[in-house]
Amino acid sequence: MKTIAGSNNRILEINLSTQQFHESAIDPRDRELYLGGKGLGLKLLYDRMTPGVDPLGEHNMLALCTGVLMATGAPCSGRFEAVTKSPLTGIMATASCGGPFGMALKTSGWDGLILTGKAAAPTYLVIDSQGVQFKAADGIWGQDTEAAQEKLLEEGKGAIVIGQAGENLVRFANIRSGHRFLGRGGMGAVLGAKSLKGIVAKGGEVRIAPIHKERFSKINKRLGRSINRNPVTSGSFRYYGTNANVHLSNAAGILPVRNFTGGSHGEAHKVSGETMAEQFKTTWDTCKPCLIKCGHRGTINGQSRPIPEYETVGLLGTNLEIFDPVVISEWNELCGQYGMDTITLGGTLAWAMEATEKGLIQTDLKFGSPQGVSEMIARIALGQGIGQDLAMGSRWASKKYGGEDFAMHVKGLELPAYDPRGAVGQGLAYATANRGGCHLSAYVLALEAFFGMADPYALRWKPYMVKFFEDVYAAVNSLHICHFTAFAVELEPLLIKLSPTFVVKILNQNLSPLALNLMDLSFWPELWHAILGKRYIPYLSMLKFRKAGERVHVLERYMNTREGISKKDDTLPRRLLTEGRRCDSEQHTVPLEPMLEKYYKIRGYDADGIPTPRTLQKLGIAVK
Amino acid sequence: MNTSRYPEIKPGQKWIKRFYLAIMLWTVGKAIPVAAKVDKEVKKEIDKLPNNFTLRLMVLPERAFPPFFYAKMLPAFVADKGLLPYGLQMILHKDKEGKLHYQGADPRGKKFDLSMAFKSLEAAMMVFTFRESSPTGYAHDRFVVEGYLPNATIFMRVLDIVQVYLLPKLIARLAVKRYPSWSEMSPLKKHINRIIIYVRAFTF
Amino acid sequence: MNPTSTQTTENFEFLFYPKVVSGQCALENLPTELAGNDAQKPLVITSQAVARNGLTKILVKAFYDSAVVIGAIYDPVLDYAGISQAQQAARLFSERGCDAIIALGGGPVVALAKAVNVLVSERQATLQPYYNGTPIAGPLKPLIVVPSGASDGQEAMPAMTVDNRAIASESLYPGVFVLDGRVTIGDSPSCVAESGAIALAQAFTALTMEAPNPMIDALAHPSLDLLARYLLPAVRRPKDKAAGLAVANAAVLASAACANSGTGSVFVLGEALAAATGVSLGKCLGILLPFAIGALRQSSRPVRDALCLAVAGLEGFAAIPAQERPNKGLEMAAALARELKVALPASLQALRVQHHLLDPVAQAAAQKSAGRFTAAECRAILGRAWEANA
Amino acid sequence: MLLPSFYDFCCRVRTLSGINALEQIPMQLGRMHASHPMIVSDKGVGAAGLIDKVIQALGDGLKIGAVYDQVPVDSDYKVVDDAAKVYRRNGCDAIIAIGGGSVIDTAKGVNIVASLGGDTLLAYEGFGAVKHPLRPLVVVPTTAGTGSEMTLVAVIADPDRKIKMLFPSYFLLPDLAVIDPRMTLTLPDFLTASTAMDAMTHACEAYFCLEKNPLSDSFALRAIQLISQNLLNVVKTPGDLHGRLALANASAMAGIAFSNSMVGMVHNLGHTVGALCHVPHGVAMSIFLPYGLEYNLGKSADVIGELLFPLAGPEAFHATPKKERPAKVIAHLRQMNEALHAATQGKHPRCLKEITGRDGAQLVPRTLLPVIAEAIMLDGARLTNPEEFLPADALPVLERAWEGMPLGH
Repeated sequence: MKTIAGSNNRILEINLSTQQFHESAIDPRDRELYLGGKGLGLKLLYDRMTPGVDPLGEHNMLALCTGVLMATGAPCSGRFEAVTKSPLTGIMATASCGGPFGMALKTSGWDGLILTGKAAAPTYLVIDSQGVQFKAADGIWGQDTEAAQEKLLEEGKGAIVIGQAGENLVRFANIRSGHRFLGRGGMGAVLGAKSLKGIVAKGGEVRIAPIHKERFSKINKRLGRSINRNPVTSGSFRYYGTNANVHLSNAAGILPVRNFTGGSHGEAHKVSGETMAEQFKTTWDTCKPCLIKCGHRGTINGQSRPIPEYETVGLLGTNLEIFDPVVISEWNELCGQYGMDTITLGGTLAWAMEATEKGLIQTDLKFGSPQGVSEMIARIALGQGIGQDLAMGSRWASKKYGGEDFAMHVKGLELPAYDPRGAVGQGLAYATANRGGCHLSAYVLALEAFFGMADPYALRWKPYMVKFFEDVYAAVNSLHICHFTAFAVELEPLLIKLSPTFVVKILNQNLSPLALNLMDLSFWPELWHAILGKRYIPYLSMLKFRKAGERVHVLERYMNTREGISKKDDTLPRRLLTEGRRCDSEQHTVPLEPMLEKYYKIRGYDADGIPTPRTLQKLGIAVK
Repeated sequence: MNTSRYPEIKPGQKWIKRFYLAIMLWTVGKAIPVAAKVDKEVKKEIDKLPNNFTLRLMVLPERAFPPFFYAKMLPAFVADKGLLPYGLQMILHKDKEGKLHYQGADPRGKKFDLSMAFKSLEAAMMVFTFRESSPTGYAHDRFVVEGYLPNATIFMRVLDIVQVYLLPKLIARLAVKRYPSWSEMSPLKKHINRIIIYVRAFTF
Repeated sequence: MNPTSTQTTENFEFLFYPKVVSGQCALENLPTELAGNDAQKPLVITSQAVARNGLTKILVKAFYDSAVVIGAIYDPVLDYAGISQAQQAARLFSERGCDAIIALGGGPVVALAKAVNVLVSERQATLQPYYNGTPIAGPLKPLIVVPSGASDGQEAMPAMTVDNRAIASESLYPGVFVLDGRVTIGDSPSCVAESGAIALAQAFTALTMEAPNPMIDALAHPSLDLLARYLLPAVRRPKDKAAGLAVANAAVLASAACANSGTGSVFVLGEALAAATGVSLGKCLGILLPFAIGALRQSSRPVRDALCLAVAGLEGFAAIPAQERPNKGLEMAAALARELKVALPASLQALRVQHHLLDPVAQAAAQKSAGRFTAAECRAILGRAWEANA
Repeated sequence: MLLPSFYDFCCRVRTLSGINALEQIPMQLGRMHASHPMIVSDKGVGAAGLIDKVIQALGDGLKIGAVYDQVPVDSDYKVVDDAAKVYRRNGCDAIIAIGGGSVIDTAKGVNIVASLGGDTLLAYEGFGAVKHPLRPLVVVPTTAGTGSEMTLVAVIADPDRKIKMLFPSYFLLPDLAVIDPRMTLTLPDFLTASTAMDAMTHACEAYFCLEKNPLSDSFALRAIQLISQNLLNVVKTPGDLHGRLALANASAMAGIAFSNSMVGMVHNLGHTVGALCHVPHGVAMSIFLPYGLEYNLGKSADVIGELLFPLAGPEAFHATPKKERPAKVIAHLRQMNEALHAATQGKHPRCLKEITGRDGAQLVPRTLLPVIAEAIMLDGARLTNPEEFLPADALPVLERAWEGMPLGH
């Protein structure tokens, strides 16, 4: 089998309208500046797409990109990135997934592919090292994700598929690969609009080998060790999954309850990872390769089902005041079959429940009762009755029916299951996250609410912290490696490990840059350099790596501003700005304005939140 | 929502302005009866009013502050200045013989044939700091008239003349529509009357 | 103005309900106005922005030396009037035993105040019955509006937009407008320009409606006249009290005139655009107005001299030859609208409105206009506004 | 149109105007949840057959509760109480007033007692006594002049105390003013002339007196224009419905204007001669108006000059240099009076001495002028005149007005 050293730098460009494809190479300079994965995907679309196109029109493009680490055996590296213009938010959306498709694509000899155009009839693609075959999907069109995927996998090692939700253009339909999902931003609808049911990659045609083998394996081992040492990655997440956060959030008062009016709830323990682990006898079911193993399955009512993730539990559970793990996992399964994002769905359902309560719409949904929820999920996926409106997401629905002040979304993307009124830094992160209400853009709340490494209410250095993590995670998504390695990479190095928490906390409040620089991020850039056989200069290369992250983030921001995003959109749901939580006697709200102004300054945006030409030029982004 | 975030607000008092107005009202109140004696114009106007006639000039709202039973304890010389207890008032009474008396600021047990009330402290300030002449004030609805309107016009005419006496020309110009010319009031007479009015108003 | 023969052939109806109190220490009239409506304890509803500018303090000062107690100042309103805040305010109202409502601010604040008024006067928990078409019985509690610099043109209308849904009813007229230079100052040039644009659009609509109505003209005339004089200075210096007060006056009159004349094409189009893009109505109208006027000039629709008289003033109007007046009026109105460019983006493109939205917007507008104009016309206006060439 | 330092404006009267406006009353009343109105009017109106016209126009849309047509020329509170009793006895729920100033004022009074309870109007004397919405009040003016359908004050006499009681309250504004030319169709030419000039005076004084504001100006301008464009035609061809309607609209708009910006010395003099010599209001107005303008030239010449625009039309306005405009305005008005005098075969007097009662005797003997001059002090309109106005100033004005000579300076 052919072996490729480093990365094969081939991009497959597919036009569905003309059923033609051609190959293009990745410019080495882009590889330097944008690393791969998310960064590269954005750059490719930035070069090819004009602003203002209809996300569901044929001119919208969808890029699927793997990173340099893929298929090298680096820990938790089995992830690929999808980039497109989202039908839910109308701006750029990026999503990351740990399904087998990435590996298959890469081992078919492609670093990524770009979809454009619109197929005349339902189609699916088969990809191998030679290129693409366009096949009629009549047989599988209309089937749910599981069945469709089974069918496709007969022709390759990894596939992505959409379910009925995607076909019916549900604005938050997602794409499935294995048991993992390209969750957010409604990418399923984009495929649906292109009447593309799925893509299967043959895989196993080429082998990828790092250029500096021994250095690579050395770092690999070290990283592996620290992952196994870290209490989160080798403890709570490994045994209870992300669900382990339920307890932490509940304690910190940032667990969404009753459409973000609560903050914590007495029954929360019923749906925590710990409870589920022993109630459902969970086993592992993860991305490959992975060391953390946060994904779990369990036997629920006699049948084996995936255990819902924390976000799912938070938004389909506590946020609807439902504390029954069984129904939550049922709905989770349902969403998986239809191919819908559980976060957006949960947020939209919560809105629907409150809107019903306030007499804005008539449904039989009610907080705290599972009655009619699964029916509503079906109606949304299949676009029946009011389901059609809810299928557009809470922003659209609240525009039509009212209740915008309790539609919990940012830029149209519903908030995940952390209430920023207990961690104001996260509030800023939500407001400035490029794709909308997203916690993975900068996971500041871990420091604020979980590890006690920063005061949740101190404003002074929050903008800096948010910028720091935005840059880092943008870079991480471009490698591409799992976010959760961050726990190990950031917290295991000696300096930070030895310095007591309260010191870090004090530092973070008064001189955050110092505190954050205690975190030595060198693992990630070292892996990348080793694979591509580049010379690694301690610290400087790490700064370069962070710089690349900044570049990726600002590029995405710039692309969004071309779609009309500006300061007016960098805000939070009005509820978070005006109302206190029930659990909080001081009735904290998020003081966004001051943080935002400071953030723009250090980001190099102008007062309206648009990146200044100078900033772009400094980062080597060509102004268009 | 905890309602304590939105407290109830009891508006306070603008003491200095109250004090200023009290002094003004008191001065005018003392001056008018005297003017009625010395100036034939004023006398002529006053005569048009029916006998046994009580009128007042006041600032809304009419309310006891502090409440009456405290007010009773206050010495008369405070009460009469209209400083505290009964809001700001100036009460004039024309007795059976047609003589005019200043009756302080205590409205209790009196029945008013005519009362002119400024809508608010600021409205009164507009007029009594001569930013608005009394006709302009009337046109701008700064005060409301209760009773027979012609009497009110008479009283306002009287006010105009008295202002001319009390104030230096520079200010009086602002207070009246047309400053009396030679024909209407010779400067000599004016100054003499002015002195008399001042002396008698502030002595007894 | 036209010869009377055409002015009075058809029947007309006219109502300018609210009382207007404007000028020096107008705020101090509030206690009297309340007393005149037999109210002693108002609930003040206002927005965070207004509170931040310290206007609530000025309002409280105005109640000094009066018998009035302020039940509460409810100030978390942002840029949106929704039922949840209405319910909270209604709760305050009844807990404190208030008997009147003062809305300090414009747009959503007034809408919210109206909603609260309906909730407390009609003893309802939600507005659902009215969405379903139940008429508001009325009469409601006294509602006094103290406009700030920002207006959305609905203040003086017998309607409210709560949760993006319009409810219309005679009883939704505010009783009194109290305009005071201390309050009507604008936040920023753009905010003044936006409310100016809205007022401009409304006054223009009223003065160019087909069925002539001397009283509506008489109402819209001072509005446009004031705008022509004061709008630009107010935009240049938002803190200028005199100019701000004049623009606020114009806004109230325009809104009242619009309540009589009905919303015009440009207004419907602007609303549709704002709804689709999330850009504020003022910005949309500011951009659209010149092009809408341009479209009207090309169409053969007759335009009355009233427009010209209002924007040119007596002297100017008299100086223009009779037959040129209608056209000149449109010209000057368009010029006035174009002057707003100093504070507003020049084109929809500059505003980065996504091009693929224009068609749906045009359709939505045409549909809402109930056949008064076609999607094609709207699309043409939008197209020109997008590239900004008149 | 500059913004004054302070103004307030209110005319919350729904105005219905048109050739067949009357027919819409039932619908409008239904809107106000009223179905059972009482008609208040006076004998004259009844004699002219206007009441029947209205009732006929109402059709069977709604049932008339009662018809009270006993309102005298200057009505007092006894009449009001009496009418209120009728209202109650017949269980009415609204009032339709058909007539001129006195009828409308009475109707307002009746509405107070009928809506707020009690059995006499005296209970509600004084400022701010009426602070609650009243029952629907519909007003159908039958003289295109007084404009009292737009005023918020009810003036009602108290014969015992020999005073006029004022009831000012925004709740006294009628809910509906119906302007239908059929109501003024039968007006004889000289009355048409004087009432129209009354409206003209309202508008002019509203335009130059102290409380002028942009709104009142705008209404005044349009009123003046309508009158100057239509009056002569209507006097010459009384049957001209459109002209009648125009005048009626003008009178309403003048009413809106002057009820929000006070009137001045013209009304001051008018009221006084009216009270002392029973000179018809309109007549007095048309005579004193030029003098009022002339007298105030000193303080507000520019404003008066602007009146030329609506009076003589934009072209003439443009043709006249700014300085000469005020004189032109006054001349124009004088000449208008002349024209009316001619058109009414001298029934429309041009000066005080021409005013004669039914018996043909002079109503204003020259000897009375000094008394009148003194009496002007009793009227409130004095205060809102831009220029100070005292008996000493009034006498020359009166004498000139008696002779019919211009004032001159």
